[in-house]
Amino acid sequence: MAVSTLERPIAARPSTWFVWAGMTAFGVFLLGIIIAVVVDSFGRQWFDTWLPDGLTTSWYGEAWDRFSLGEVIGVTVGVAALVVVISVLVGVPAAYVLARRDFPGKRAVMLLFLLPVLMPPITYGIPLATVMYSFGLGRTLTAVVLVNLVPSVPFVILTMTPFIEQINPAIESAARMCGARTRQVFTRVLAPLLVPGILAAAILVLVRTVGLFELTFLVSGPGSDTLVVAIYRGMTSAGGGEARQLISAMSVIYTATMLVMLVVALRFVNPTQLVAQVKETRDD
Amino acid sequence: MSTFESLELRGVGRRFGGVDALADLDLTIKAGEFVALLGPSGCGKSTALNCLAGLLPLTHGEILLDGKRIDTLPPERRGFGMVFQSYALFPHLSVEKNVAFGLQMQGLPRAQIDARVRKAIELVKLDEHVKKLPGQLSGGQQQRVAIARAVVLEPSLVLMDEPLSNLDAKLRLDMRTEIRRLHQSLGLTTIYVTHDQEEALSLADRLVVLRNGRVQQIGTPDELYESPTSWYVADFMGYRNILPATVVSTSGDEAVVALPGTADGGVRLTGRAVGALSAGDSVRVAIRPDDFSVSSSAAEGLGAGAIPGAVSVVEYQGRELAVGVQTGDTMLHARTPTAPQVGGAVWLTAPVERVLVFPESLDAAVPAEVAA
Amino acid sequence: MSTFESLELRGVGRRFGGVDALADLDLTIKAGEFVALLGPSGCGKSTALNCLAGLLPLTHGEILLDGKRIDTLPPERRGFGMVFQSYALFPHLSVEKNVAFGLQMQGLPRAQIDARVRKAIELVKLDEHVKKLPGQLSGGQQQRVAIARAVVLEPSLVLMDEPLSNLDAKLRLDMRTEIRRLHQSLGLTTIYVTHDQEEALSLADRLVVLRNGRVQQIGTPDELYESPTSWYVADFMGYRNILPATVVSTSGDEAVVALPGTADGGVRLTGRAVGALSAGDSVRVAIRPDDFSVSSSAAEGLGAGAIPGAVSVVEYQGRELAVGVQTGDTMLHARTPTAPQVGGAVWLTAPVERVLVFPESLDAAVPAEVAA
Amino acid sequence: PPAPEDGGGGAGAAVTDPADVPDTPSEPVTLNILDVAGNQRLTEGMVDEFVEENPDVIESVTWETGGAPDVTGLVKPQVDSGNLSIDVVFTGNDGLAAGISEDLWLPVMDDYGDRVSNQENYLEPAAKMQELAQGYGVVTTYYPSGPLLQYNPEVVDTPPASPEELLEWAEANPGKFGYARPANSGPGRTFLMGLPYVLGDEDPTDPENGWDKTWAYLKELGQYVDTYPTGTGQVITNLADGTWAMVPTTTGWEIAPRAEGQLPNTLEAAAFDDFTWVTDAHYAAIPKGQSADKISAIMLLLQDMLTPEQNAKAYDAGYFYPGPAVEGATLDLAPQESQGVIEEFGRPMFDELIESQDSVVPLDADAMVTAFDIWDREVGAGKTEEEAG
Amino acid sequence: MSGSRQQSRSTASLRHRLAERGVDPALLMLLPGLVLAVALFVYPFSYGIGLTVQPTAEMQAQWGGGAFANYVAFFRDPFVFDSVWLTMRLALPAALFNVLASIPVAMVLRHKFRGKRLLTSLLVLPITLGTVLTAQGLLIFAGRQGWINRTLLEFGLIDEPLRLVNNYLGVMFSLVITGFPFAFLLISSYLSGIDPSLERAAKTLGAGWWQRFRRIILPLLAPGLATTFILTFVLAFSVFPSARLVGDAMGSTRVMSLMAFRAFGEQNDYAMASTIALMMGVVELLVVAAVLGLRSLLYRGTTGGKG
Ligand SMILES: Nc1ncnc2c1ncn2[C@@H]1O[C@H](COP(=O)(O)OP(=O)(O)OP(=O)(O)O)[C@@H](O)[C@H]1O
Ligand SMILES: Nc1ncnc2c1ncn2[C@@H]1O[C@H](COP(=O)(O)OP(=O)(O)OP(=O)(O)O)[C@@H](O)[C@H]1O
Ligand SMILES: [Mg+2]
Ligand SMILES: [Mg+2]
Repeated sequence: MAVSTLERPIAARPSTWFVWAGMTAFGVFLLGIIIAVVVDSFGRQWFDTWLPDGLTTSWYGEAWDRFSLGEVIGVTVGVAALVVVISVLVGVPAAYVLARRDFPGKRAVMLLFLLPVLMPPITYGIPLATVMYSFGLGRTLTAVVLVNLVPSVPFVILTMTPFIEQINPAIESAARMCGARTRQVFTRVLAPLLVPGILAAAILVLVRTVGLFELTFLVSGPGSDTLVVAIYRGMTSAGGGEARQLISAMSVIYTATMLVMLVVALRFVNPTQLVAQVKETRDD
Repeated sequence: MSTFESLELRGVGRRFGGVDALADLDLTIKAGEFVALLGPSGCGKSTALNCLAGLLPLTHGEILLDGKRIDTLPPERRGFGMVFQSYALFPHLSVEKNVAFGLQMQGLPRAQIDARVRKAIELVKLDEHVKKLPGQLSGGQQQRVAIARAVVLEPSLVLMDEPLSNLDAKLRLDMRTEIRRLHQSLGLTTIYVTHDQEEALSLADRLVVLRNGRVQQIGTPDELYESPTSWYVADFMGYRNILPATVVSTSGDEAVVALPGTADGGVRLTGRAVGALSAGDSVRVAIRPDDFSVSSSAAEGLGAGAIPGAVSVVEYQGRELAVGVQTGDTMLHARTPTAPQVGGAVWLTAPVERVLVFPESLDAAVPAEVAA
Repeated sequence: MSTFESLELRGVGRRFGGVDALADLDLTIKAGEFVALLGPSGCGKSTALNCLAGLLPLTHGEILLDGKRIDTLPPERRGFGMVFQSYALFPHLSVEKNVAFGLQMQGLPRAQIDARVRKAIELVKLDEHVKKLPGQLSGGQQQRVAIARAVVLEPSLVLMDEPLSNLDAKLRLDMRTEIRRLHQSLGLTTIYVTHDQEEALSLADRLVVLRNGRVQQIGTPDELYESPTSWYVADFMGYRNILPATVVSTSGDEAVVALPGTADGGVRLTGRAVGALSAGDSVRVAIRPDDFSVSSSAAEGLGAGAIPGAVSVVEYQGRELAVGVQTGDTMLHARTPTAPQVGGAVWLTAPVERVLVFPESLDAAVPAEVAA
Repeated sequence: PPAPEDGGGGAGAAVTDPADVPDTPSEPVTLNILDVAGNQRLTEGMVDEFVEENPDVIESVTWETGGAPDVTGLVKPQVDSGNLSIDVVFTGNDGLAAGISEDLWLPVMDDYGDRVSNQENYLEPAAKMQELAQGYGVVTTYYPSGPLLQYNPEVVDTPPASPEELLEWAEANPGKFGYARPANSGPGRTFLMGLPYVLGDEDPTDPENGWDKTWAYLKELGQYVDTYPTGTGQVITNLADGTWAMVPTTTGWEIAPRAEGQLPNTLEAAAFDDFTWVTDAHYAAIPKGQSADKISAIMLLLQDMLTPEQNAKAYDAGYFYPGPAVEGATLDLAPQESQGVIEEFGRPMFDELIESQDSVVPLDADAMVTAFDIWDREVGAGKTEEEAG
Repeated sequence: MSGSRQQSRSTASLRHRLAERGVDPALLMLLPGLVLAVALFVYPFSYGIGLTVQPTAEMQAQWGGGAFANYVAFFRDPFVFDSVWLTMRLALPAALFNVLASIPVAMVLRHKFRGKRLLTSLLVLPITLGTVLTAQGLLIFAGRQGWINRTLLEFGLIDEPLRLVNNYLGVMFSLVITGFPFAFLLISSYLSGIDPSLERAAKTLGAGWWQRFRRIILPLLAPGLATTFILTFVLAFSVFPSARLVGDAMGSTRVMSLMAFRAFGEQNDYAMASTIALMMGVVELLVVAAVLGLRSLLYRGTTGGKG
């Protein structure tokens, strides 16, 4: 059977080529950056040559010991997990109310949740850090978690609100008409329907928390540094200027951690649960 | 099955931000009745139903079940069943789990749940689909799951909110018959919301016509069909021709009216006056398309009672044809078994007892319109 | 207005991932015709329309306009107008700008655009709403904007994809008449997609019934209504009673069939055979509800031709009643002016020429069904 | 405030009278050491050996690391709440000064000076550094620092013998000389503090009023510097990959990166003909509110660290070359590994220069912040103003 | 409705009246979120504002202005104030570029084609990199001896290595690498929210691809573009690690966050740090308000997705 023009090929307009050229440049840059760091992290010495002279894995061991990465990764994972769990627990009910109710002052509340997302982290990070210190929380894990909640909770709220809005409220009404109490409506009906949205929001919060530098940096210290902050300190510490390869090795560890967390998180997105994605998305 | 003697709504109302979505609804429903709420979009039908179900708190009035107030109970404690417009099936649960949901909420033993679910699913003939998710069912099948989910609880009252509006024409007919059958065989008390008069007429024992949140008329299908109390209700009951006119004279319950704007300005019709009318009043004349006779010569038309016009549209409708007749500015709708020529002149006549003459104002019949 | 003599589709087909959404469509449309594509959901109606419009590339066949191939032209160069199911109005443009869009694309001078836009908007009676955005209009008004936007270009062909499916019952009736009027007064050639037989019958000069992407029957409304060539088409044309049966004997174009599963197993009906039948064949008998007569005594029933049953549903439908009669496993639909008792025994009869007997298999009449 | 928690063996109530502190702790203590100066590399061996030999004094130690700015943030809340989880802080001048201004430290020298009699052995410049501590800290390690120059002999034929020659060379080779922002870099700030002595400025201790020549010189030099990185690491990279051919450095920064392979061993070191060492040291300081047992243990530890045998471990890999703060802590006392590194990568010229050149203590903390601020404005930002027009 | 009727109806109970306003116990679910926002955002923020009017003695001595010495310093001290322009010089072009570049890419990637998933994942990859690795990678890859310069030198395209890092350009690269995927994802989702039948309608009305884009897609996308611009601008505006690591920290990339951190971490002047941080928020909100103002001039309704 002659499969003629099934899908027309992406038109070979000059503009299209332009886009592809740009994309290629971006890809080259991106891969170049990643590969350069990986190569560097395995290089024994790399001065002004194409490739390092000699390969070694010792930077990883050294980075691990020097910065007690075991502990740092533990802190990072722990902080991220705590932040994700708390933001979801706090954010989802709030998003629910914002999605479903109209009440006096709703716009003000929305604005309050929007501001931390819009503001540069430093703007509130510095006063926030100052407050943390004056409460004696400076450089504690508690402070790191609290500080990370500031952008994360609004983030969950802002992403979950439209998600909840698109779930037909009649489904909740139907559950009530079937005799379900508020708690049962939440646990038996809403929760399973919200799972994909919650997971998406949680993954994004996770990525943000692991990657969030500005805020964590202001309140963390030894024992509560997350991985990004530890790397940054390694790169800039006054005593220091650690070997470049050491930083590279840490960066690779960071990215690997991030990827592992993402993959682990994505594993929990059970594809069958996506069937429950309420609205049929017919493209017609 | 839990049951009751009567359900009484007293002055039930609901406002949204200063506007009445529903006002002063008084209605008593007896066990086993099938009541339809009818009205155009936005008239407050869903609001009424949601208030009854407890999904919307009332802002006025009270609801009594056998004399006990229930309007402060949350929906889950009223024991009513509901079928939603878009079905509102739980998309993550299979058909049988959807149906079992309410029974599980009541904490019944497993065996009993299974038995009742099986029975309900048989009732709506979905035995083959018990394991499917709602997304894998057709519209009509989803609709039936929704009904099974509501009736499996053997509720004292079933509420249905335009359950057929998402179905296509053929399926709608079938499901309509199905609902009527279920109602009759299970003896359920049902309140049914729709904007389709045909549906309401064919299903209900009693109809409630709403307009802007207020009741316009309550009555049996026959009463509404034959004796609407206002042109608004008439319009809704299939009187497709609603013509503004002026009363020329009245005698008994007959009124002679003059239609403006017709070709020679002086067409007069005689009809049955609904409500008190006197000469000079502005009125609306309501006539069904199938009550018009179409004739192609003035001689056949009965003198002053015939409306002259030109055929502008002819639609084939099986055994009969629908004809659009342009007369002055307005298009009149009529039905005829023989095809007239498009553009040809015709005369329309209707028997006096089938021509209804209503006062222009709707306020006489109903409370003042809400100034939104 | 650009116009043409004939539009010819030759073996037009479209596959999606190995499945034919449309196959072997041969159709010639003459200027000024109103053709309706009719069929259930998913039968390929929209696919056909999109192929014609150029929005979907064909996978087979060709489209000729006055003998010139146009199937390789992009949509913007075919000069057809289209009205979409969901209207697809530009939400950021006012009514007049929506209507003017196509003219602006043609680069016409401003004054001319304004004049034509005003005319088109008058035509659909939206003069008061020209400045509004689509979101501020009701469904019926949006619908009319969509039509104005399509016809203002005076296209040689107007394509309409279920333009009425989103409207409510009363509005649907009005808009249907409106479309018919526009078609007749502008002399447009129109191809109209719908799944509503009533709509198709009342609007079209010619109907094309599709099933699984293949044509089942093409003909005038009258032909389809009175002489469907398969039970599938009959089902779609309002023959609500489609009963499986077996041929007992044939004589001329009359066939005697036995219905299985009826109370005493031996009910026989005589009907008009459509296609060649011989004794022993499995067939489907098609009867319209309004062709049944309902009588409450066997004596009145004409012996072997009467189907006995019990009234299970009665629906009020204005002047008439719709009756559901349970006979064996199946429910038959009939209409009667007098109300029978629910549960009472009745006998249904139908005139021989109104009983259609079709071969069971649809393949005889049409190409083989696609194995999806 | 809550009662001080029982931080391992030997913790107890804060001491009010120094006389209450026993000579040896009543039971072995655990010590939490905060290192904000990269001192751990130098002294961890000393501490470990002490713990091994004196299990009855110190049971175990744990290390935390941080940067100098952490001192206030980390220690102040603990001191204020009386709830110490850090027992001793190893810090440079900056951290020590920050703690002094916040009143965080015990006046160790006044109260317990007699317990670290080994201070008598201090090298002379180390003794001067000890004076800077105003009695709130004990010098543990010392180095003369810089300013020195490091260069690539393939590009630089003859190293500059004076700032003027350096300027000429930089002018001739724009973009080939550079240094890091002093606020973020040891070599950078040593260069900054050393220049007033070399250039003969009016008051080398007053950056605001007495450094006219230095600021003028740095601005002029800045024309040929393409960028000021915010860390010594980037300076090393630039030198390593050939971007730059000459940078200011210190003894430690000259040796350690080559020893660790971060820089090719082909690089050479040089010094101006006439310059003054700006010395540097690390201190041990004890937060206020410390218990008697711990103070007693810490003093025993410090006394031991200042013996030549122990202090010689500070040679390390040349990171703080030479490192030891006391007389007699010669290289041959250092661990074998350390000796090997120094023999291969060390520079005999440094030892000569340490002998021949004078040394001075660095700026005090306030003057340093002022100097950084002026540098940021006058030198660091100077580039943009030029660029922007 | 007449007034008298309204009067006679006001017998409704409190419950009824609250119900009418939409107030019911479900609102309690908002509480934890509100508490957190107030305790961790509003309170520190107000505290920070309070700090800004408690300048250090030196500040007062140097700049005058009493309690507002910090503000006087902010506006009078060119070393500090210039950072506003330096930040803008980075953030505006970066955000603009990210948004503008995302449009064609999102348009092209709307179509189905082989390898689309791979490409999309490649675009999303930088999210996992983090700013620090990006900075490190840029330093190595785009440094004077990096592969880019080596390649260009090898092919004789340049004589001198290009200076791509430790300056304005380096920070720009890092802003694009981290910001572009973000902008792309957002714009893609806005684009997919535009009902495809609109474009088809435009086709049947005779509009070519450019006209469809200009007249239909672009106006409908505009609100989404504004939102995306704001969000990428916020990201770029608060650039901190890359400005320090791949930029020219005291020179051409002396952005406001660096200045704030310098006051906070290096000078221990919390009051001045808060002032700079606060002004940063003010400047940013000004830009956001300007963009929102522009956006409200454009059409704001549905994109036809849901009718
Ligand atoms: N949550 C709400 N907030 C504000 N107004 C509302 C709300 N719900 C309904 N309304 C208004 O109340 C009136 C009645 O709405 P309702 O949903 O009862 O109409 P309906 O008769 O069911 O219409 P439809 O046939 O379209 O479903 C409408 O004018 C509607 O706009
Ligand atoms: N883009 C597509 N990709 C794959 N299959 C498609 C696509 N579009 C349509 N189809 C399939 O082609 C068949 C015909 O679809 P089409 O949309 O033409 O039906 P329709 O008759 O218009 O139905 P409806 O009344 O529901 O609009 C269906 O089975 C549909 O699933
Ligand atoms: Mg409704
Ligand atoms: Mg379709």
